[in-house]
Amino acid sequence: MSVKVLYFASLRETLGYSHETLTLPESVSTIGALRGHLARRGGAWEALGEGRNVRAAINQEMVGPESALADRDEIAFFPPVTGG
Amino acid sequence: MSVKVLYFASLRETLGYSHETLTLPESVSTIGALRGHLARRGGAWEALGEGRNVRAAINQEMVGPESALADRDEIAFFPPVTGG
Amino acid sequence: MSVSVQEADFDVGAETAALSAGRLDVGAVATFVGLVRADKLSGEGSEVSAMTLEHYPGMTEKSLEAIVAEAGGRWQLQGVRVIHRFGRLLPGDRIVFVGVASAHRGDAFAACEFIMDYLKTRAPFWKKEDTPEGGRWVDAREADDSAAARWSD
Amino acid sequence: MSVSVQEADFDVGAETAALSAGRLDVGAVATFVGLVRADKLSGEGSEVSAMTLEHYPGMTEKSLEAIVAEAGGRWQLQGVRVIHRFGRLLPGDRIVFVGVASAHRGDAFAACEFIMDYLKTRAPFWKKEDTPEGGRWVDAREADDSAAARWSD
Repeated sequence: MSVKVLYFASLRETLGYSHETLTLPESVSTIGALRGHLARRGGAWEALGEGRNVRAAINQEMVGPESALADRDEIAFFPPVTGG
Repeated sequence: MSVKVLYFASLRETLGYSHETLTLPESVSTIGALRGHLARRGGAWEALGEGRNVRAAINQEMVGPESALADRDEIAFFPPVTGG
Repeated sequence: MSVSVQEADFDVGAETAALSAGRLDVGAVATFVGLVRADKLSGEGSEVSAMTLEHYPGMTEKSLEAIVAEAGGRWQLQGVRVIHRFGRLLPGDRIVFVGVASAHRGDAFAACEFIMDYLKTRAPFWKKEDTPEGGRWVDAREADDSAAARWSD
Repeated sequence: MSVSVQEADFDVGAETAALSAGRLDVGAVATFVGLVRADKLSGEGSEVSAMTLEHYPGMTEKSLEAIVAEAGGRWQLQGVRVIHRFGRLLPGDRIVFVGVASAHRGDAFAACEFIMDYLKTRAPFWKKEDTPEGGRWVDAREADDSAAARWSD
């Protein structure tokens, strides 16, 4: 399955990417698994690893780590929000 | 002792007075006693009697029935307030 | 900290802006505007065509200033503005403005609501509605007493 | 019920007036304005000379609309307006406006504060401050999480 992944704020700066399109192996079917998958790239990508304070959205709705991914989803990772 | 007494809103309309200056007998030394004194005029003045929902102020501060009167005080009686 | 009791209308935008004007430590401005409703203020009867607000000149200002001072003792406030109108008002007209500036929104919200609750039960204003059946004085609402009472714990 | 995410400033007086314009059943308008403070937004370090608000276009609007809809389910509201700015802002600049119209002040106050609390923890905005030491991202505040959590009983 292929998904679009967006990065925001300090996470975008840390990674040096604002977005990418990814084809995922079958084993990566949840937000939590995708975080692990990306963190295994190493280096800056460890910012997505377990225990890091990262929030996620699927198709522009905030979701938890168990949420399932679907083909052509728009995924986003970002730090806790600080608006208002 | 001599005091000025003001009446407001529905109480003013009921009594037909907006204010008066009164010389009080010695027995009338608190707000509660003044209310009784006025209610004993009878007729419309019973609106100030015990059990009627009347609030009082001395020198422009809301007070309870035990509050003591002093010479030249400005006393006010009025219904519960409804501003805002 | 400033209180006005007046017949004239007020400018909500200007009053709100004034609460933070020229200072860089205000993070939050909470405001409240109360308006004349046409529908059954007294909980029964017909539409209201106008309303007259009577007040107790002198005591009104003193009571509002005391309420503002009490709010200032309870929360960290950087500015408070209270305006209450009197005289004849029509449905849709503004009656009251309360604006509170603070570093943080929690203090601004709490103080603004506190001032309104206390104003409703302590400031000497009385509303008389004009209806097709004639004038009628608005009864005090028990809900206002409870609203004020919850701040006294 | 209307939400805007924009770079431009907004007119507090006009937005507040619009919440009750043309209707006679609105008795209460509660508003909140959030402003850029110059002092230590991040809780430490130097004065802030400017701030840049990043957001997630699309999700921002959706999340604000969802928050407004949830408020509308909890309280009797007659109008809600939310405006949140993004881009570069200076100390003293307005960031956010929340305005709520209702028949009664209790509903207006509660919904206005609820929307702000939820916005603070759910709407995808991020603040980066400019300071003499360079840019720094503002950390999320635990106080904001607790403020939002108290609505979930």
